Amino acid sequence: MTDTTTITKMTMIEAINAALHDAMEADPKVLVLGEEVADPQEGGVMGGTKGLSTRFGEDRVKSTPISEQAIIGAAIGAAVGGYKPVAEIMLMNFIAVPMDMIVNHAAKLRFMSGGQTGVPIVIRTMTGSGFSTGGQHADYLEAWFAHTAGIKVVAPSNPGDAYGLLRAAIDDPDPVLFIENLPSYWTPGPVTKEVVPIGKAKVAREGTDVTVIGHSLMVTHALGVAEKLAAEGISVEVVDLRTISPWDRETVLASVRKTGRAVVVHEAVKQFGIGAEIASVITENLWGTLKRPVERVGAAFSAVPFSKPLETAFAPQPDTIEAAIRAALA
Amino acid sequence: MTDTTTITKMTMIEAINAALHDAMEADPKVLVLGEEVADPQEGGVMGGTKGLSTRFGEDRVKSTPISEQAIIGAAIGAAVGGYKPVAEIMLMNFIAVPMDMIVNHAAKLRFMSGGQTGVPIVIRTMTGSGFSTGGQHADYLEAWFAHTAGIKVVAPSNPGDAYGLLRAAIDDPDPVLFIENLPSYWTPGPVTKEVVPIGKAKVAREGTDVTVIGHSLMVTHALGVAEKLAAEGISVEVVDLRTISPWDRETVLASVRKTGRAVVVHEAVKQFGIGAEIASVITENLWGTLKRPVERVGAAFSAVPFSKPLETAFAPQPDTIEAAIRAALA
Amino acid sequence: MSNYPKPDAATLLEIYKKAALIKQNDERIIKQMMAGKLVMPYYSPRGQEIIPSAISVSLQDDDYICTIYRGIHDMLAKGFPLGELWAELAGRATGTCKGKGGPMHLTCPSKGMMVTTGIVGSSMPIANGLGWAAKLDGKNRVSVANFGDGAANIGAFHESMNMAALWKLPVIFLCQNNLYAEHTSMAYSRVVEKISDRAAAYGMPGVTVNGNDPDEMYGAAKVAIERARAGEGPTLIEAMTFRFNGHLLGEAGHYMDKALYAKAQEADPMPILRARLIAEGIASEDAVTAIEKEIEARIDAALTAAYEAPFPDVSELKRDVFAEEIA
Amino acid sequence: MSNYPKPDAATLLEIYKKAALIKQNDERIIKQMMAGKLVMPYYSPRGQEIIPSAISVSLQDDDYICTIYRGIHDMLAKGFPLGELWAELAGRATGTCKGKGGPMHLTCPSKGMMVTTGIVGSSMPIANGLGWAAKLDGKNRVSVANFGDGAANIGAFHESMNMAALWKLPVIFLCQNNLYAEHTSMAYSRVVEKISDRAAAYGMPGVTVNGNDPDEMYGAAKVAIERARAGEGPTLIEAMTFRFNGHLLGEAGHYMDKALYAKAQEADPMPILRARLIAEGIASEDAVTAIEKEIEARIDAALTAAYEAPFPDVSELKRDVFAEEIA
Ligand SMILES: Cc1ncc(C[n+]2csc(CCOP(=O)(O)OP(=O)(O)O)c2C)c(N)n1
Ligand SMILES: Cc1ncc(C[n+]2csc(CCOP(=O)(O)OP(=O)(O)O)c2C)c(N)n1
Ligand SMILES: [Mg+2]
Ligand SMILES: [Mg+2]
Repeated sequence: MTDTTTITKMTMIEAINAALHDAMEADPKVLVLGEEVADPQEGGVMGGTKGLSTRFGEDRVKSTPISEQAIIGAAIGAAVGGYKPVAEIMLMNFIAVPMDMIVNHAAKLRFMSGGQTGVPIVIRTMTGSGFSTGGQHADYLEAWFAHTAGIKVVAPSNPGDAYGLLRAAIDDPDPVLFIENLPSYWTPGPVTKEVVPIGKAKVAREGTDVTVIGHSLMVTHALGVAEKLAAEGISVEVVDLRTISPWDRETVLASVRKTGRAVVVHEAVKQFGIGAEIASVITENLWGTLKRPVERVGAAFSAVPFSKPLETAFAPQPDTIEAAIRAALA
Repeated sequence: MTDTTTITKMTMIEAINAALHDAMEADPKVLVLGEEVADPQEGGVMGGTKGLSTRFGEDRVKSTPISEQAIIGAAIGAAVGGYKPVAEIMLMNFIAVPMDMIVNHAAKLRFMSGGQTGVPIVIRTMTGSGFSTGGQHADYLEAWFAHTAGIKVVAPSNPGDAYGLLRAAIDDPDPVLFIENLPSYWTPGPVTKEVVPIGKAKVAREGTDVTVIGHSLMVTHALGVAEKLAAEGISVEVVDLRTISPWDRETVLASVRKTGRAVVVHEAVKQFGIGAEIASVITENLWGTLKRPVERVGAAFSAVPFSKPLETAFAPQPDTIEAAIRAALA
Repeated sequence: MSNYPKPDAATLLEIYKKAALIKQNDERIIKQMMAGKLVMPYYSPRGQEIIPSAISVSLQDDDYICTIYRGIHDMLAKGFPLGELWAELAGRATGTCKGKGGPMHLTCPSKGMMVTTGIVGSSMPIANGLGWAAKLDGKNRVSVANFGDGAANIGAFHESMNMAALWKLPVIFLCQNNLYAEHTSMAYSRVVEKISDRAAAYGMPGVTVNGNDPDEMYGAAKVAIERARAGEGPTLIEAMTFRFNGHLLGEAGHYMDKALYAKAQEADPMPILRARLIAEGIASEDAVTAIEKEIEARIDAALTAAYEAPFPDVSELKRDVFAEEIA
Repeated sequence: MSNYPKPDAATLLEIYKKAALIKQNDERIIKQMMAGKLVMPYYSPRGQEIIPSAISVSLQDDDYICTIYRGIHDMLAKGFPLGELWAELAGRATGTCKGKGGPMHLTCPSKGMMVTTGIVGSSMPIANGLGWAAKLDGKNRVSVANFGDGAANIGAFHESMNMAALWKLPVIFLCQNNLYAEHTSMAYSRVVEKISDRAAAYGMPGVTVNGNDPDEMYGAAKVAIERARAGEGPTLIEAMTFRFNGHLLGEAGHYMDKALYAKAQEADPMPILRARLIAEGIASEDAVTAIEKEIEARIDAALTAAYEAPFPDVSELKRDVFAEEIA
C-alpha cells in the first residue's frame, strides 16, 4: 500500500461503479455494454453502471436489446478490434444463453489463432441465493468456467477487492468472468482503489488450527464463524481465493501446510464443484502433512428452491461451515 | 444374463442405431429429432439414425434446421407433453448453444414444478479428439452437466454398453446426456441387447494392485495398459464408470478399498474435471486405507490443438495412463 | 380485423370475470407484499388483464400454455386454482409446486399450464414441443407461447418461429407488447415498429392488435386458435398493452415516459370494460359488484388457507431432483 | 440491380485472378488429401469462388472479415498469405496459427481476417463487435460476416442482424447460399424462399443476387460497402451459389438433387468467367494461361515449404492459452 493511498468506505456496488468510472476515465478503449447499462435505462438494474453513459457517452456505454449472444459477440469483436469491453450478463443463470460465445470463442480465439488475436473482455454477472428468486436466478456456476481453458474467473468478497479485481480484470489481456454476489452489494467496506492482481488469494484472517478456503459471500460467512470459534480458543485461518481460475495454489498450500486441516466452501452445488479440485490439489501436495481429509461444503444437489426454509437449507450457511470446521478438527 | 440372450457383434454406431430402432419399435412415444437425422439427410452424419424415418415416419423422426435451442426446446416440450424424445446435438461443443434449454429447463422443470412435470429426454452427442478437428469440435464437457442437478450423464466405452445404456436412457423418466466417443464408433464388440442400468459402473477387468477409473475411450486405453502391465506382474483393476452422474460410488469405493491405490482418468481437461470429485470422494471415504493420493489424468489446460503432435500430447494416451499407474504404485 | 369474430354478451362477461380476478388478485398480492406477508420478486400484470382473458375463453383445459415470470394473469385466465396459487406464492407445501417453484415457475398440468420460465425467450421453444406433442396426439389441441416485446429480440424467438412454421405446429405466439423490457423501450431494442412484421420472415401470419380491447383480442385469438386446430400452423399475435406497476414491484420507474404513462392510465382497460358491460346491459352495476365481491371472498379464502399451511419439509431438497428420490 | 455499379475490365481480371487462385488451391488441397499428405476435415469452397473475389476487390486490408470452416475462399480472396495457409493446413509451426488452429480457425489480422469459426452462426455476433470497433475508430472501415444458408435459421443470426441495424454498424452480412446445409435443403430448414427477405424484420436492406455472376456480386457488394462506410448501417446480401464438392470432402452426397447438381455444374462460374475474359478481350488465352501457371507455381512453392517446416513443439500447449505462458 503506497502512502498516497486514501482509504474510503463504499458498498460493493459503489466500488464496482467507481472501478468502471475510473477505468473508462483512464483508458478510452474501455467500453461497457449490456441490458439497461446506460442512464436512460437507469444505469443497470442495480445501478452498477450509473453515470457512465452520461459521463462517457452512449457510443462507449451501450444499452442492448435482450440478446446475450449478440452482447458477448459484440464484446469479443470489439476486443479483437483493440478495445476493452466490459459486458454485463444480468444474472449468472443467463450466462447459459451466450455460453457458446464465451467458451468456444472468447476463451479459445487466442489459442486457436496461435496468439495472433486476444480477447480482453470482462463479463460482469451477479448471482447468489437468499432473495427468494427461485431456480433460475441464483446459481453459482463458476465451476463450468474454471474447467474451461482460456478464461479467468474472479469473485470478490468485499468492496475493496471488487474495485481492485475489476480494475485488474479490465486491464487483463484475456477474458475474465467477474462474479458479483447480489446479497453483498450493499455491504460497506474500505476501498483503497489499489489494483488487486488476478491469481492472488488473500489470507483474510490468520489462524493456526484449520484453514477455510472460499470466495465471494462464503468468505464473509467464514470470517464470522472464525470470530465465533476464536472465543472457544479455536484458531481458524480464512483464505479468500478471490481468483478461482487460475487459482493461487501457493497461498492455499502454505496455509494448509501450516494448519494441517482444510475446509473448502462454495455456494455452488457441492458435487463436481470447484471444491473438489482444490481438495484434490491439497491432498496431492500435502499427503502426509494433512491430518484429516479436506472437508468440502457446498449447496445441495438441487435447483435453488423458492420457499424460504428450503432456500436457507439449500445453500451453505455459517452453521454449516462451523460444523465442517469442527469435523475437520475432529 | 438370461439364457434367451443372443450375443451379436456390432460396432458402437451400429449398436446405437439398433437401440434407437428397438426403442422406437417398443414404444410409440419415442421420438428422434436433430440435424440430418432423417433418411433424406442420410440418417445422421455418422449414420446413427439411418433407417429410422423410413421405418417410423417423418412425424416421429424429424430432421431440423440448425437451431439447437429450438431442437432441445422441442424435445423438452414434447417430453412434458408425454413423449420420449431423443435429440441429437451433432458435436458436444455445440451443446454450449442450447445450454440454457438444458441446464435451466430440462434439468430443473421437475424440481421447480414440485414433481408435477418431468423431462424424459435423451440428448445424444459425440466428441473426442484424434481426428484433427481442432479447437471447437472435440471437447469433453461432462463436468458441466455432472455439476448440474437434475440431469444424468452417461458415456459408454463399448457397443454393448452403448446399446444397453441408450435403451435405459430413453426409458429413464429424467433427462439424460448421452456422450458418444467419435473415434470408437467403428470399434466392434459383443451386444447382448440387455438394458444397462443408469448409475451402475462395471469392473471391466479385475485386479489387485491398483484401480483405474474412467469412462468412454479412456476405458479402452486403460484396458490395453492393464494387459501390458499384467506381463510385468502388475495387476490393474479397471472400473468403467459408464454413468458419470449419478455415479456409482459403491463399486468404485469397493475396488479402491481392495487395491488401496487409484488413478482417475478422463479425456476432458484435468483442472476442475470430474476426476477431482471422484478423487475427493475416494479420499474422504478411504482415508487410512488409501496408500497414496489418487492420481488424476486428464487433458492439457488448453483448447484442442489442430496439429497432430500437439493433439496427441493434449489428450491422455495409453502411455500417460501407464505413467500414472506407475506413480500410484510408487 | 373488421372480419374478426366478435365475443357475444356471455363471452364478454366471461372475459370480464377473468380480468377482474386478475386485477383484484394483483392488488391483493401487492397489499400483502407491502404488509411484509409475502416476500418474492413480483412482476405485476396490472394493465394486461384483457389479453389472457380474451384468449382463454377460446381455450380448453387441455390446451397447453407456456408463460413467463410475468404470467399470473395468463394462469388465472386459464383457470389456475387460486388456493394453490397463493400457497405457492407463500412458499407453502400446499402450493402447486410444493413451494419449490414460486411465482416464476408456476405449473398446473391439469389446466394445461405446463411451463413457466424466468428466462426471457425460453417459453417459445418449449411451446413448440408441446405443439408437436399435441399434433402427434391428433386431438387438435393448441399450444400458446406467451412472451414479451423484449423477448422478440432474442435468438430463441427466431429459431422457434422458424421451426413452428416449417413443421406447421399448432402454436400461438402471443407477444404481450407492453412497450418496455425491464427499463428498455423500443428505441434501444429494435428498429422495426411492429413485432408482428417479423412473422413474414418465417412464412407465418402475424397481426398486431390492441390487446386491451376485448373484441380485437378475442377475434385475433379465435382466428389463430382455429387455424392451429385446423392443422394450418402457427400465428404470431402482437397484443399491444401496458404494465402499470413497472417491471418489478418496488422499482423507481424513472425510465418511463410520463406522458405515455398518463395516456395509458386513461386507457386502463378494466374500468372501460366494466362500464361497457353496464352500458350495454350485459350486466347490471349490482351484478358486476357482486362478481367482484365474490372474487374478493375467494381471494380471502385462498390467502387465509395459504398462510395456515405448513412450509415444505427440508427433505424436499432431495425430492423431484430426479423422479427417484436421491439418497 | 440494373443500377448497380459494374466492374471495369481491370477489376474483372482482378476478380478472376482471385477466383482462379481459390479454385486451383482447392484442387491442390484435394489432391494432397487424396495422396494422404494432408489430414484434416475439409469443406471445399469449389463453386463459390466468385463471391469473395467480387467483394474483396472493394475491400482494404484493414477492413475486417469473419468467416467459417468453409472459408478458405474468403481468406484467399482477401489476400491470405499462401505459404502460411499451407503451413497451417499441414499443422506446421510456420502456419499462420502455428498449427494450433488448422483449417477451421485460420486467422490473419494483418489482412483483416480476425476470426474463423467452426460454430454455425457465430461469425455474425463477432463481426458486429468488429464493426462497433471500426465505428469507434472513425476510419470508415467495414466488417464482413460470412455465413451459410443454414446459419440463417440459428438464433445468433437474429440477434446479430437486430443489433447491427439498431446500432447502424458498418457490417455486411454475406450469406453464401449454396442450397444445402450439410445434407439439409431448404425443404427441411425454412418456409421462406429468400433469406434476404428476413432483412425487413430488422429494418435493414436485403438483396438476393447471383453470387456466381461477377457483375451482380460486385455491384451488390460495392453498394453495401459504400453504405457501411458512409455510416448508414448494415446490409444483408444473399449470394446464390453452389458447392460442387459437397459439405465435407469424402461424403457420399446421396442427399443432393441430381438434376440440380447437373444444372449447377453447367453453370460453373469459373469456365464462364474465363471464357468471358477472352471473349471480351480483357485478357488473351495466353495471358489467362500464364496467370494460371503462375498460380500453380505459387502453390508449389507454398506446399513444398510447408512440408519442410517443423511441427510445433509440445510446449506450445502452454502458450496462447493466456497472454502469459502458463506454468
Ligand atoms: C435471457 C435473459 N436475459 C435477461 C433476463 C432479465 N430480464 C428479466 S425480464 C426482462 C425484460 C423482459 O421484457 P419483455 O420481454 O418485454 O417482457 P415483460 O417483462 O415486459 O413482460 C429481462 C431483461 C432474463 N430473465 N433472461
Ligand atoms: C451450432 C452448430 N450446429 C451444428 C454444426 C454442424 N455443422 C457444421 S456445418 C453445418 C451446415 C452449415 O450449413 P450452411 O450454414 O449452409 O453453410 P455451408 O456449410 O453450406 O457453407 C452444420 C450443421 C455446427 N458446426 N455448429
Ligand atoms: Mg415488455
Ligand atoms: Mg449452405
